[in-house]
Parts: sequence; C-alpha cells; structure tokens
Amino acid sequence: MNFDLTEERQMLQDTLRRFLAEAQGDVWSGLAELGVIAALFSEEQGGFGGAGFDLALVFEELGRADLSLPLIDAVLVPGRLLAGLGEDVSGLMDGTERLALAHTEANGRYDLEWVETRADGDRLSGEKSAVIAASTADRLIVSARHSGAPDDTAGIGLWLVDPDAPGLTRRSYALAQGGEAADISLSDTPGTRLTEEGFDALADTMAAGLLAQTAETLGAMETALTMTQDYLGTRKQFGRPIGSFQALSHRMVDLMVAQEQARSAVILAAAHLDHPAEERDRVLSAAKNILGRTGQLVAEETIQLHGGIGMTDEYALSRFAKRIVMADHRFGDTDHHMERFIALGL
Amino acid sequence: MNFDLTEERQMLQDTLRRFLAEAQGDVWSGLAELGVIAALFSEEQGGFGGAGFDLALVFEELGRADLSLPLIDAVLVPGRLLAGLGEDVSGLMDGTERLALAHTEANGRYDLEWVETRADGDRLSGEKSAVIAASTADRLIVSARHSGAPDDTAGIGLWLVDPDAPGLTRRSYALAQGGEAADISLSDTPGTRLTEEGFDALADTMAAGLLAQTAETLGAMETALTMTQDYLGTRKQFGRPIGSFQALSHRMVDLMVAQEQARSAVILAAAHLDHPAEERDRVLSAAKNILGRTGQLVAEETIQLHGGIGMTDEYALSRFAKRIVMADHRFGDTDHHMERFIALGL
Amino acid sequence: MDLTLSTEMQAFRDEVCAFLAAELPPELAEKGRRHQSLDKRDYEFWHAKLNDRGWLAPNWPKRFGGAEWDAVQRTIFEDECAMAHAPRVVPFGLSMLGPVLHKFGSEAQQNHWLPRILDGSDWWCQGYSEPGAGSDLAALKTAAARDGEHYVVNGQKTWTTLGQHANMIFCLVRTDPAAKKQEGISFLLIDMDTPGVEVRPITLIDGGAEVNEVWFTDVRVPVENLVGQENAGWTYAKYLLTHERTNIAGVGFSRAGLAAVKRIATRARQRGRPLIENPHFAARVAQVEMDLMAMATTNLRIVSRAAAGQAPGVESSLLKIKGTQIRQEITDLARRAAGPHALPFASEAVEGSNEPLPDPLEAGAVAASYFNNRKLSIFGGSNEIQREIYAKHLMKGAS
Amino acid sequence: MDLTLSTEMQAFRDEVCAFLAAELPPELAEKGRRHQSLDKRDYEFWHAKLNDRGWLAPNWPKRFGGAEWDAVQRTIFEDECAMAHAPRVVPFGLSMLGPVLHKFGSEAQQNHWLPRILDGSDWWCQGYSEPGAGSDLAALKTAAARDGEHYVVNGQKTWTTLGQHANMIFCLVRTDPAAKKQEGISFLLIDMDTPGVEVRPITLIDGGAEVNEVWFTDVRVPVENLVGQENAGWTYAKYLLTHERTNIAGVGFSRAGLAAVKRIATRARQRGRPLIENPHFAARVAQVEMDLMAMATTNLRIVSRAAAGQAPGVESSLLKIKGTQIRQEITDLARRAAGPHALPFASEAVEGSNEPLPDPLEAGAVAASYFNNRKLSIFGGSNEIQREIYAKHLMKGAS
Repeated sequence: MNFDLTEERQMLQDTLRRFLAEAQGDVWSGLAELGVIAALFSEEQGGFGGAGFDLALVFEELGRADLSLPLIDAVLVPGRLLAGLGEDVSGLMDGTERLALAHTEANGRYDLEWVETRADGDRLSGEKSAVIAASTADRLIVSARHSGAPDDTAGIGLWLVDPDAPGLTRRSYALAQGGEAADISLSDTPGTRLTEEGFDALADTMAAGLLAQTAETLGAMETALTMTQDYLGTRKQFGRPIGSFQALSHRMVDLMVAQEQARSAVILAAAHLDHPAEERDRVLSAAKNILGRTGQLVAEETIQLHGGIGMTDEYALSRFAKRIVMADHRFGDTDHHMERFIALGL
Repeated sequence: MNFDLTEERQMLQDTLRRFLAEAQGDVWSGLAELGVIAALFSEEQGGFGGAGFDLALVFEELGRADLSLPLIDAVLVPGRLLAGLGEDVSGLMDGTERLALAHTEANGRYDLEWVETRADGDRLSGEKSAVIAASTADRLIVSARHSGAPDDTAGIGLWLVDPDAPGLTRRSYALAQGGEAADISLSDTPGTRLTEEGFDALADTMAAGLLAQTAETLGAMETALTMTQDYLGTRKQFGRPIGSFQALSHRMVDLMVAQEQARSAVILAAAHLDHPAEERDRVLSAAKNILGRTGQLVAEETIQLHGGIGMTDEYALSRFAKRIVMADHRFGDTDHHMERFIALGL
Repeated sequence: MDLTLSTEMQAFRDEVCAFLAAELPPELAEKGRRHQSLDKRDYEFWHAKLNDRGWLAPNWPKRFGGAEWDAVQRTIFEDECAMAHAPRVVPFGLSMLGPVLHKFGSEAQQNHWLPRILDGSDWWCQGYSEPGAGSDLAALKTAAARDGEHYVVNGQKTWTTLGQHANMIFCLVRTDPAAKKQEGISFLLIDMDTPGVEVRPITLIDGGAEVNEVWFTDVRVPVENLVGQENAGWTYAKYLLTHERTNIAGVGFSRAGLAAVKRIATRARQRGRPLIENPHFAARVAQVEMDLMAMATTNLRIVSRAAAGQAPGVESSLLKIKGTQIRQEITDLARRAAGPHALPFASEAVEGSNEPLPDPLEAGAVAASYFNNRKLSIFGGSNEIQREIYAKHLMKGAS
Repeated sequence: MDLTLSTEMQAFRDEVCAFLAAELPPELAEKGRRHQSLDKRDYEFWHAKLNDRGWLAPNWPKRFGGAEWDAVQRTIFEDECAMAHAPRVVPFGLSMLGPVLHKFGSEAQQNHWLPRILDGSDWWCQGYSEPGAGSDLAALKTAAARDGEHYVVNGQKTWTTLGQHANMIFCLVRTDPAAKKQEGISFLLIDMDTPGVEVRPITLIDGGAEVNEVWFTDVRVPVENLVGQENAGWTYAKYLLTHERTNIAGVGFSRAGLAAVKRIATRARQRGRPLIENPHFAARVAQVEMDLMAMATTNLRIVSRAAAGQAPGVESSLLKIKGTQIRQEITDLARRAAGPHALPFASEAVEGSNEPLPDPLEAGAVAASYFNNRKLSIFGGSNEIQREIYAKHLMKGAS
C-alpha cells in the first residue's frame, strides 16, 4: 500500500502545474510538447502512460487551472476508443489532430447503450446531441445501430466520419462550463466502419472519460476551496476577517471533509480503471456519485461563503463552480450512477 | 382563512396545558373528566369534537408534556374504529374502559392491507405484533382475513376479542418511547364479528391515528426546542453562554425553521382529515413525511446541542427525543409516506 | 381554524386570474417560463397594464394611488402573477422608495415623485450596497458633502439591480464622517443623468447583466432631494428593508418552478420511460413538493396575522431561509431533470441575444437559472444574516 | 500509488482473521452483533486472550510488552476485530494511560503500573470531564491540595466510561488554584478503593449504564502517584488526547454495521419482497456504502502517512467528523430497516437483563444502538470542537 506518486508522475505533475500556472497562447501544443497527451495512452498505443493514475494526475491539474480545454472530448475519449480498436493515434499525441465522439442522443439521457441513429451499410442517419469539441474535430467517430432495439448493447457499430461529409450538419453552441458543443444531424452520411460491435469499446472508453471527469472536477474543487479559504482569511466584515465567524468557518470545514471524500473517490477510481468491467464500474459509479454530491456542495457553498462577489462572471470562482456543477451532466449524473451502483449489487 | 383557534378549543387547550403541567396520580381519569377524551369523538358518536383540529390540539398538548400515555392506541384508534362501525364507546369516553387494536403483523411492515391472520368463521388464528396498549386493554379489536391474498384490501374483517379468550396469548415488552406493547398469538380464538369488510374503516381510523401521532410529535419537538433554547442561553463554556456561538445558534435557527414546517404540516393534515380519502391521504402522507424528517433533525440536533447531558436518561430531553424518533415507526415511516405521496400522483 | 379562502378572497383570486388571462401576452409569459431575460419595454408594458387597472402599487395607500390591499390579497396577487410567469414588478420605486416617501417624505416630495413612479416617468434603482460593506450595510463609505444648496457625492454603489434602465437612484450616503457607524448616514435621491454618475454592468455567473456598479464622482445633488433629516437615514433605511420583505417566501415562484420541473421530467425520457416515473427522481420531486406545501401554509399563517394588523416580525427570517432553500432546490431539480440537455448555455440569459439553443425538452435555460438563483440566499439579506437576526432574537435575555 | 496491501500485510491480516476464528467465542460475537452490553468478565476474557497472543497493546513499545505495530497493522487489526464483533479493548489503560506513562512516567511508575495493565490486575478509567466543563476541558475544578506526602482530592468527574468495573482512575486535578486556566493542572493516579471515592452510575438514553459520575471527598492520594511534574498535567493531558485518537474513523465498525443493515433489509419484507429491493431504501444504503468506501480510503491515506513516520495532524478531525457521521447514518439505517420491529426496546441494552425481546428479523437492539450512538459526535471531542480545531488551522495566518 502506497499513496505516493511515482517519481515520473511527480515530475509530470510538477511540470504540468508550472506550465498551467503560466500558460498563455497555444496551450494545446504546449501540452503535447510536455508529453501530457502521450501520458494518456499506453506504451503499446504509442504513449508512455495511460494508467488510471496518469489520467487522474493530468486532469486534476487541468481542473485546478482557470482554463477550459476539451482534452477529455477532443483527445482522451476518441483517442482511447480509436487506439483500443488498433488505430493509429499519433496525430492526437503530437497535438496536430483533434477528434470528437458523436454518441449521445436526445432520448438516451445517460444510458450508454441508447442508440437510435441507424446504419444502413456504411450510410448513417440520425441525430446526435451535445457533441463536445465537435466544431474543432478533424474527424468524428459516430455510433449507429445496425440492429436491435434502442436499448440493446449489441448492434451498435462505430464509424469514422468526415465532418464535411454529405448529409452532415453541425449546429454549435456554448456550454456553461466553457467550450462548445454541437448537435449533429446525419442523413445518409457515408462513414468508414471501425467496428461492427462497439459497445464494449465504448464502455471502456467512457470509463476512462468518467475517471478523467472526476479528476478534473476534483481539481476545480481544490481551487474553489483554496480561493474561499483565502477569501475568508482576508475579507473583513463587522471589523473581523469573516473566517473568524463560526457560521462560515465551520461550514468551510465541512467542505474540506467533502474534498477528502472526493479525493479518495478519485484515487479509488484511478486504481480500478484496469480492473474487470463490473468491479471497475462499481467503483467508478461510486466516484461519480460522490463527486456529484460533494461537488455540488462545494460549488454552492463556496459561492455562498463569498457572497455577491462569488456570483460575478469576472471573479474566477464562478467559472470553477460552473465546471464543477456541469460535470454532473457528463458521463452519467449522481442518480444515474447511484442506480448503476445498486444494479451492480449492494 | 383563519388560523386562530375557536373559543372553545382555546379553552380546552388552556385547561389541558394547565392540567398536564401539574398532572400527578391518575392522569387518565383526569383527562376523561376534563372532557379531553370526548373531544376526540363527534357529537353523533357521543363526544363533542372529533374534528381534525380537536385531535391536533389534544395530542400536541400531550406531546409537550413529559409523560407517556397511550391515548392514541388505547382510545383514539380503537374508539374511532368502533364508533365508526356504530358501536357504543361511552366506556372509553368516561375513562373506565381501554381497548387496543391488534392489526399489525410481522411481515406487513407499514402496509395497512397486509393481513395474514386467518378467520375461519368467527375463529381467528395468526400472529399480531407490536400491539400497543395491549396489556391494559379490556377488549381487543382484531383484524383477520377471510379471503384473498395477504395484500388485498378486500377480505379483511374485524372482530372483538376477549383478551382472556382461549388460544390467545400476549407477550408484553417495553417500548423506546415509553409504554408497552405486546405480541399476540391467536389460535382458533373466538371473536365477535364487527364487520366482514373492515378495510375502509381501518383506513379512516389510521388516518386519525396518523394525525394524532404527528401532532404529538410536534408537541414533543416544541418542548425539546424550548429546553434547548433555554440551555443555550444559560449554559456557559469558554466564559460565554454557548448560545452565543454561531456554530450552535445558527443550527438552532434551522431547527426553528423545521418546527414551523412541522407545525404547518400538522395544520394542513388537521384541515384535511374529513376530506375524501385520496385528497386526505396525500396531505396526511406529506405531514407524516415532514414530521419524520424534521423530527429526526430536531431530536438529533437538540441532543447534540446539549452535549453529554442530552444523552442521559435522567434529563427529560432524552425522553422527548425518543418519542420523536420512534414516532417514525408508527403509522408508516418517512419513506412509506413518500411512496404513498408519489403513488397518489405528483 | 379554517384554511379555505373567504368568498371575497376567492372572488379576488378569480379576478386576478381573469386579468392575467386577458392582459398577459403569451409571448411575455413564455419568456418568463424559459428563464429568458426581459427587455426594458417588457417591464414598462406590464407596469402600464397594471397601472391602468390600479394594481401597480398594491401596498400603497389609496390617497397616493395605491390599491391598499391587505397582506392576504397581496399574497394571492403575487402568487398568481408568478404562476402565470408575469414579469416581476420592479420593486425599487414601488415597494422600497414609495413607503419611505409615504412616511418620511415631504409633501412636495410626495407630490412630485410618487405619481412619476406610477406612470413610469421614473425608473428607480437602489443605492444601498457597497463593495467594501457586503452584509455589513452600515459600513458604507459613499460620502455626500454639503456645498451650499447641493450635496457633492463621491463613492461607489454595487449590486444595483436593473440600474441600466434607471434614471433615478435612491442612495444611502455618509453625511457626517465623524459620527459612529449607523449615525451620520443620509437618504438621498439622485438623478442619474447628473454629470459624474456612471453605470457599469456586472456580468453574473449566468451571463446575464441584471446588476451594476454605480460610480459617483463629484455629483451635485440639490438639497431638496434629501429625504427626512440629515444624518437620520439609517432609520429610513431600516424601515425600507422591512418593507422590502414582501413576498419573501416566493410561494408563487416555487409553484411555477415545480410545475416546470414536472413538465420537463414528463418529457425527459430514461430508457424510453418518462423520467418522472423514476423512483429516485420522483422522490426528489415529492420531497420538495411536500416542503412547499408546508412552507406555503407557514406563509399564509404569517400573512394572515399581518392582515389582522400584527406586524411581521423575525419570523420573516425563517420564511426567507426556507423559501429560498425551496426555490433553489427546485431550480436544481430542473437542471437535473434536463440531464444532458442542460449543457447548452448562456445566450438566452443574455439580453439582446436571440440565437435559440437546442431545447428538445422545452426546458428553457435551466442551468443558467440554477446558477442565477444562487443569489436568492445571498442578496436581500443573506441567509446567514437572517440566521443571525433570528439567533439574536432567540438568545435575547440569555445571561 | 498502490492501494493493495503488501504481501506481509496480507499475511498479517490472515493471521488476525485466523486468530479471531479460533479464539473469539461465537456467543461473544453474537452479543456484539445484537448490540447487547458486555459483562465485566467478557472484557476480561478477551483481554486475556489478546494478552496471551501478545496483541493486547498494539501501540506499546516491545520493551513494555507491546506489539509495536505500525499504523497500518493497527488499522488492519482494529477493523478485523470490529468486523468480527470482538469485544472492544478497553482503552483507558492501554491507549491512554500507557502512552503517558511510557513518555512521562517515572521508571518506578512504569515498572509498577504497566504490567498490571497487561495482566488485568488493574482496570483503569478516565477522570477528565467534569460536569461544569464539557468541551472546555481546561475549566476543570477538581482540586488536589498537598498535605505532607499526600494530595487531598475533592471534586467530581463525569462521563467516566465503564468506571463501575474500574479499580484505578487517572485524573486531571487542579493543584494551583491561583494559576491561569491551563496551568496549575496535575495528572494523578487514584486508587478507587481509597475512602472518599464514590462511583454513581449514569443511565443513558438507551437504558444502558456505561458511564458514571465519580465523586471525591477528602480522598488522600500518595504523592508518588503524581505523574511527571506538578502543575504540568495539561501537557500530558494533550499528549493523551492525541493518542486517544486511534481508530478514530471506525471503519471496521461501519463495515460491520453496514453488513448488519443489509442482513436486516434482506430479511425485512415489504409487500412480500425484501426491503433491500425497495429503490428508496437501496439508495440510502448505496449512498452510505459509497461514502464509507471513500472514507476508508482517506483513513488509509492518513494511516499510511502515519506509518511512514508523519504524525497525524489536524486531518484526524476530518476523519472524526466523517467517520462518526457514517457510523450514525448506519445505525439510523438499521433502525429504519427494522421498521415496526424497532419498537421493542431497552432490556437488551441493560446489563444483567436477559429477557429476550421479540426479534423476528434478528436485528438486535437497533433503536437502542441508534440512540446510544448519538454519543459518537459528542464524546471524545465533540464534532463542533473538531470543526473548531480544523477551522483554526485553516484560518491560521489570516489577518
């Protein structure tokens, strides 16, 4: 049992934290140069990491920083999906390419198996919604159903699709947590088939995405709490630092308790990423549920402890709070994962 | 719209509160003499009250007092059941008789329709559990099933049974909230049939019991909160009244919020007791759920705000806390009523 | 006790509903339902409609052109308007300044300012909060120095709601810098077109710009714009704050919000079934619905006491706490119900933008609304301040 | 990072499990599982078993007869014992007085008292709390006046756990009434058979009598029973309190409790189905199970840092808060799961009573256990005190 980072990971963390603290301009290629993207892939995939703890480390640091970078959606998720199917992802790793996975559908809520988009041979028709990083994607991976009912795990194939392919339209919009997404409409759009049965690969990929999302949320919570602790120590009212009022300071302690719960949940999730699916998913669901609950508490309470200033767009806390809360709308929310945790056996 | 008590009820409340503050010796016959028992029955039943607000008033006062009197189980529930079936209940009203309803069964949890005890003609066989006030009952009302599955509402009859009847055994034990109950075993025990189909009468009766229980719990919450407010104002630590610490005083305010929620829930329930069953049950379920949640909060927090002294049997708070919490185990608990509220339509 | 409305009040409610059905344009209600922000002309349109009916100033005495309703009527009116998603009546002139002028204004001030509030000539905003003060309102620093027949005002106010539309602002200013904290404060009416007044918008967490900073640099205000006595402004300020607390429970908003949650959760599908049938989601809805039932009754209890002439006391702090908790829970449920459809964000909350977002559930800007409503427990006396007020009341007389 | 146990620690755990399987009598475990209170001889029996194995004093140095385990081993041991429902090791001699004597006791005191703790000759109890002091421990009033070769002790201690079984008590007493609060306190060892010592049981909310008041009236204590220096007792007291905090997270208790909840909820029927299948009950169980998973990992993180030589710091306050919240939630769930079967009460919690209650779910005294466990957030440094300790740490250096 050992909770210390390996020397390599400690170095990566230090480098990344330093880089992000000063990051300006083209952050993306900077990250690629530092090897941060390669750290998300295993050696056989051409990277030099890819383990749960690599993902946790990278995304916790990204979460701590005041920037919105779709690394999960433009690289991690589509990249691991492709690499898992034996495709080359070197363009992602050197920062020259970006992808996006068009999977979620309007009626699917958070259920991975829900696919109504139809595949007729290699021609795809249907609607995908909230495809994050779609407008910057050089290529899209699209899921579609060639057989079965909308909630069957079998019958879901995966295709590579050119964003400019005939019949494809993208409608972009901004996201609360920063960045953008698009709704994508496909009408008899041609694609290159990656696999006939893609559900297991999707599940593995989404597990990595979920872990990354929890780590990023943890990082955002850390910054929100540090900002709040500083604010309580410096802001004065009624002649005293407001952190000297128990009505505020004791609630701050409860948030620190929540933060430790969240941190442990992410560590557990990272440790289980390469475990067999049922075991892995039980721990991942626990992590997502805990991050959902503690994250909402931290977001709401850090705003409240700040008062009005915490409500303003100018002050960074509001951006962290939005990222924390909106993370609950990705990779399954608090209730979705509670239900999956129960279904996997109490 | 008017939230004031009528003059008569105001008088009854004053009298009852004064009586209970000084109550000693034979409280029971004192209550009967004051007309408190008669206030639980309508004029056509021989009483002079019986409305929701009469019940709420009487049981709130009983709840405020530091005594444990099975008025709900020995009088209100069996009495209203009998009276509703056209039987004479004058013995109850003058305080000379006590009854008990043997209905709950081990596998029934909080579901009113669950009856496995069988009736063969007028001979009853089965097991009843947690029959409160059984050992003081002059007569028992027993529910038994002559037809149908255990969860059918049809097929449940009611019988009057002599506690000394052949084949009947009582096994008594103490209750956390004070008082006693018994498990009752029936083996071919003779009874006098009251009705062939008793479910609706049971449901009406249990509605009155539920209302009384919420009012009693509200009264107990009031006393627990008054004790705690006094304690916070007088107990000193670190050289100050502990109520001057926000870590305690702000939580006390949240308990006052809870108390107002509970009070309003009881008022609503009282106002709806004579409404049609669905409408009534929706409001009653809301009341029981709210009393369950606010009651648990108040019980746990008033103990916590007292510290060690709140844990002792000698100090009255512990008795109020036990009555508040254990009330959740009667007439359906917090979750049971949430489910019924949902089932009656969101 | 009798929880049913009297025949008169029932009739009054019917009258309000009929008015709303006839006069509230569906497009305007739809904006409210979707959490879109309103234009200045939306507010002005609705104010004029209400003024035509004599309902714009429910709490004003009849002699000043008010409806002089009692607390029960006002509650019925506010709840029905909220449930119909009518625009909110901008409260700064009507609920805040009005009562202060009624009680402390000179006859000249009453005759000049009050009709202009009703007919829409003036749009008032509030100059109470300052950046350094927060919940400690009396720590204000904006200074007004007497110079002949003028005060010269320097300083900064903040959280000035809808100040971008206003032409007038009432301000607390410090007229005696040597006096103790609550003393030396005066209540001034300032024309925002005076040179030296600058309004800067504050963008909030939801992207909307409903609040502002207002800066004063050597702003000359005629002395006749002083309300009441110099240095006695704290008394008027406190009087205003108690009057601000109408509709503090927000029952109508919560009812409207809960109806929206159910509508969204009925449209939202989970494995092909309406989300509202999911037991865990249903439990969340049920719990807040039950809490709202009880809180609405508490509100009626307090309101009916107020209608009977008893002044609402510290219990309004309890209502504020529970009322805002419930409203915030409801916006949280709306966000949850929308699921992945809550992700599209921002532009609907920003005025002037009219790029529609994808919204298959017709949920509206639920995430923006969730974030915006964090303000409910902060502004207007934070819930911590409410707890402190009530705690002091509870511990009164403690040794 | 590596969350799996090392091979050695895995072997150690197996050894502990084997020991428990071989040596813990099922009747004794069953008493624990049903929340029945233990007799004095139950504790003595189990202490002797552990002492035979050399495991009675895990935290003591080997030279004093301890096992000298590191924090990881101790955690494994405590969790396995808790999950097996073994009797708790009475901590007053072993975890509290022992470390104080190791560090501050004279050689004579070490040689005399330490072996007697291990072999069961002495049963120690704790004389810290006083009725007037509560969480403000240093406000203690019990006085010890020097009179030749004795101290004469007068005063009262309270919340003395299992004092009814003890023959020795260690006490904080005030030896200099003129000194400031934390100064003037000394640490005395008192034989409870001395004339003037009186033990009065306190019945708790669950009907059990695990705590006592201890009264001192002119009790003569030989000066050789003073530990360390006169008036320096507060230093030893604080040292003791940091050592008291072993197993503060109570992971093993929570795991055992959660297993019990599931067992009860599997037996309990609702409309003929096991309660555990009810989605609302399952949600309650799932939530606390997830919280426990995380908290257990936090515990391991802190423990493994302690095993690597880093002293556990203020984070033990976070563990105490979350650990007790989870334990209390679990006893609450057990009570809920039992439903109407939670009503029979009391006698099982009272020592000496052996009238069995009806218990068709084999749930045990769940209501009594629920009420008893309210103490977890009160005794041993209330959760408010833990929050205050951590808040002070957070605000350190605030201007």
